[in-house]
Amino acid sequence: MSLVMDILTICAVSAGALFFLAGTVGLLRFPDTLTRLHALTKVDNLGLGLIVLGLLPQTSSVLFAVKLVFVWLLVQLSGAVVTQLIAGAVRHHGADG
Amino acid sequence: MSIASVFDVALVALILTIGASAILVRTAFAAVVMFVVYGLLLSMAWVRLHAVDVALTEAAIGGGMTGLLLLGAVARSRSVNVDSVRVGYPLRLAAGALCALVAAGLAVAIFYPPAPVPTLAPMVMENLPPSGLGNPVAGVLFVFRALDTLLEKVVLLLALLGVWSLAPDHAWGGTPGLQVYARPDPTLIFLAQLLPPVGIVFGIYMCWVGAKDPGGAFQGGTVLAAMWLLVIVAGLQKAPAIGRLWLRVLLVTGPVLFLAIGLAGWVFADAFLAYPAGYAKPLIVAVEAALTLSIAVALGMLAAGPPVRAQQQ
Amino acid sequence: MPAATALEATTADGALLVRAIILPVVGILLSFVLGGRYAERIAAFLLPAGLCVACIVFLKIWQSETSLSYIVGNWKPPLGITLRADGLSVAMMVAMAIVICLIGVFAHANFDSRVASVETRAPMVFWVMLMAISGAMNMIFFGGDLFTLYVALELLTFAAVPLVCLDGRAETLQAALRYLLFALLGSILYLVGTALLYGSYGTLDIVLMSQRVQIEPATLAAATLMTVGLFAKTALFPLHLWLPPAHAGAPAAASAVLSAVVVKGSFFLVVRLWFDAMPGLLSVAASQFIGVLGASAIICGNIVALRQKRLKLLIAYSTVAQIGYLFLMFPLAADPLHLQYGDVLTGGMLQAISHATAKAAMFMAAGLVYAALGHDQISELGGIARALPMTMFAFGLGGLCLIGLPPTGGFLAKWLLLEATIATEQWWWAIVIVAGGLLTSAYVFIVLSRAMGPPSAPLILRAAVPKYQEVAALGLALLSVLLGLVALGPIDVLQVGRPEAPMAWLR
Amino acid sequence: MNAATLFGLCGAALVGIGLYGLITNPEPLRKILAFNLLGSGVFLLFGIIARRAAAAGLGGDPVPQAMVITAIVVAFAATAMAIALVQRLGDETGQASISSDSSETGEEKS
Repeated sequence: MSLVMDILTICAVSAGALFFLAGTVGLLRFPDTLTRLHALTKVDNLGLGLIVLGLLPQTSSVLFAVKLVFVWLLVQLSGAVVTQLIAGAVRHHGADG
Repeated sequence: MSIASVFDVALVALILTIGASAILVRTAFAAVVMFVVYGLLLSMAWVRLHAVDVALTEAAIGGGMTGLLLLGAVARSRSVNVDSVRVGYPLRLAAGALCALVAAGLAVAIFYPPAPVPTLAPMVMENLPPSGLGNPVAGVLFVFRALDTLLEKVVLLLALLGVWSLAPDHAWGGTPGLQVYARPDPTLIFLAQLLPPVGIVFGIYMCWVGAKDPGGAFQGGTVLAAMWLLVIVAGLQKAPAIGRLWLRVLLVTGPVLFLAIGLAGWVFADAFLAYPAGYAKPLIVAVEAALTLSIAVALGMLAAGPPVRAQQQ
Repeated sequence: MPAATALEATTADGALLVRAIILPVVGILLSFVLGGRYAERIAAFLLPAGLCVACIVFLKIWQSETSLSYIVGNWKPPLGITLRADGLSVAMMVAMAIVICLIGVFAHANFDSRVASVETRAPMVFWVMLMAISGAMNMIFFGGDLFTLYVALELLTFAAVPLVCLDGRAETLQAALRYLLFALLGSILYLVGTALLYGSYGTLDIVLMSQRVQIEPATLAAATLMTVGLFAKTALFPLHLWLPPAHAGAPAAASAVLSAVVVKGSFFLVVRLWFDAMPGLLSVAASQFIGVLGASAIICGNIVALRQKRLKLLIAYSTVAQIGYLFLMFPLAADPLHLQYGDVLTGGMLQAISHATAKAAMFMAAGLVYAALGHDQISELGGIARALPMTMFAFGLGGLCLIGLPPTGGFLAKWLLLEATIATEQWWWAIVIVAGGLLTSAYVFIVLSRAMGPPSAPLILRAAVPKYQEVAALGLALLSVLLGLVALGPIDVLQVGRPEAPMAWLR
Repeated sequence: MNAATLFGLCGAALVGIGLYGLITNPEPLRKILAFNLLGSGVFLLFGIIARRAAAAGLGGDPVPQAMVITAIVVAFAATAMAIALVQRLGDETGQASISSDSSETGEEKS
């Protein structure tokens, strides 16, 4: 059982890390603010989500697992809001940033 | 090399790169962004150094709050043409040599630790149980070196008064200028309505858990301050006028309680800042709770800056 | 610092030390709640109370000839913090308390918090910061732990910087910013030192440190960085650039506090560091280097002061020079023969105290002149001595003390230093001391002769000067003159708790 | 070389970098940022001194860790005050440079 869990962890965390890598490359290489935001949100959503998912089997208690999920949810919330704000700023002032 | 040391080397390399670029990049805005990233990386370093308390403080205050202040300042300051006032090349070379010398001196000092490394950890653990605290860092802050902690609260108050003192005379007693950024943005308002309840619970939890696990008044207070600032920036609530009595009372509640308990120790435990046997933990928790509130208000007002508008009566 | 035996327990009357620190803290907290309108009344009560405590501590130590200590929270070092008062600390404490009280009297005219019906900015800030400075200074004098001293140093900085720019003009803001940056650099360098010292010895307690300290790379790096940091805060040449604009731009009462009191805090820490925490670590070469910096400060500060056109700037540059004298005690006291060690330390402290009284008096006098004339151009001071005789008399007396004419405190201080130069056969410092005195007398007499000369145009006083302000200035000036008489009595107190020639056992 | 020494060297290097920025950068805001960087390097030194003194089942000596927490708060207070000063100065003069002789400030430290 623990072997299955470990494999799940390794797969999910690796996939998450891959998304982080891709997102970072996107942040650096994409041409303008909006497309960069697009790359970033993928990191927040999927990358962190997969890492949290992968870590869940390794947790020792339910409380700890709940904390991990909370971390993901909070990042989701702040990420979504900040993306909205930046996108709004771009629309108002033009994409010079 | 183990995975951990590869991680450490990579982390150090990243910290140094980002740190150096925060100094060297051309625009102030980019520098501040680099600095915020740097603060987060640094708190990882603190975790690696087994100092979770410090990691939390560094992330909350060193990276977060300082970053917020710097970002606000960059946004408000007029753009400065950097090249016109650039320091001359020979001088930079000399400064570079001096700084390299200092860094090298420190490196040498680090490289040769004393043969038995002196430590107070056993002594702290030995003397911690009577206080009822489980977190040794909290023990040092509130039991063994309580005087430092008390004085540091006064430092915070003085810094706040110092910031306020930079207001124009007519604005004294008025409200800080934080609303300058406030745009009635529906998304931000949404966040400011949703997050604070969670954040407040989290801040109180941080303060409460500080007695036995990493966390404490500073970390909890910073989270509360951040929530408060969010609400103000979103325009849901106005920054309070600095002359308000409730604000002043909140600011001093923590230090006053701390001082009062310290003085009570004089009577009941025969030394200033000593806790009577058996009552240490509840007293410390009470002090921490009051301090959390005072720190939250002080940090929030420090970040909000000096008053700019006279209070409307 | 007292010897190891004093470590064991809180001494009788040790609680007085806690009282001296708590009083200003209570004042600050009360002022926040009650509001700025009460700040002055609170200060008017607490600052004299602090002076009383200081006098009691002084008398106890003078009579019992032992130092006091208090173990905070009953946690002995290295875990806890001990407050200690020896001869050096009480002498400085009493002097600073007197100066602060008289500055408070003087400042009543400018920062009366009761004139307005609501809290106003400048009085609130000034009185709270004045109390904070008195608390921070006491903490610096008593702190027995290097990290506590760091917090005290920061307390002092945060209280001092806002005083520089109380009037909110662009020049003073700039001066305050520069002061703040220098001060922050200074404290962070000091902090590096404490980190390294803790790493080497596992304690920051000064007495424990003095027993464990030895010459090794980390300690030398720590000592160097801390000293440079404290030099920046004390404005020792060549780190003095922040001082003249900051001290000259501030309101008169604030200038007096900054010049007379605040710079002495970091100076006192340098003394603590080298003579108490790390006795014997100061090598001859290093002490000669510090002496060279001090001598350069004396010469450069005085020459630049001579060329100033504004009175307040002249006084500020003279502070730069007088700070130089303070550091001459290092080469003299660190002499391998250490014949005059105790006398040199006494001379240095006496110089700090007499400069505090004299300089406060001179800044107050300059402030009154500025208030009366609306400017402080030295070339247009003609007739002011007739209009404000008491003020100019105070200025002159302060000047005499700076020059070092008998029987002033400045004379006694410089005499002790001169004696030490002869006893330790370091005649070159004697030349500097004498030359500095001559240069000082040149600019004091220039100012006085202008002030006594005829006015170029009929003198119109813009504002009447309150009598009590003149009396406060004169009181301080008289104190600086009479300080020379302490040679007859309480000067011995400075030696209380001082181990015999601490260098001896290392060499 | 163990992890503590590695982070210690990192701290030493950060002190150097921060000091360089503090001396050479003419913009006050950047000086404040450099001061923070310098400060964090110093804190890191405390951190490794705590770490290498690990004993009694703790990951580090709690005394220097507690000192760092105090120092971080003090540094934040200093930053807030400095930034408020810079902004007021900017409001008064319309520009934010520490003055024409910022080069002197560097000179004397070198």
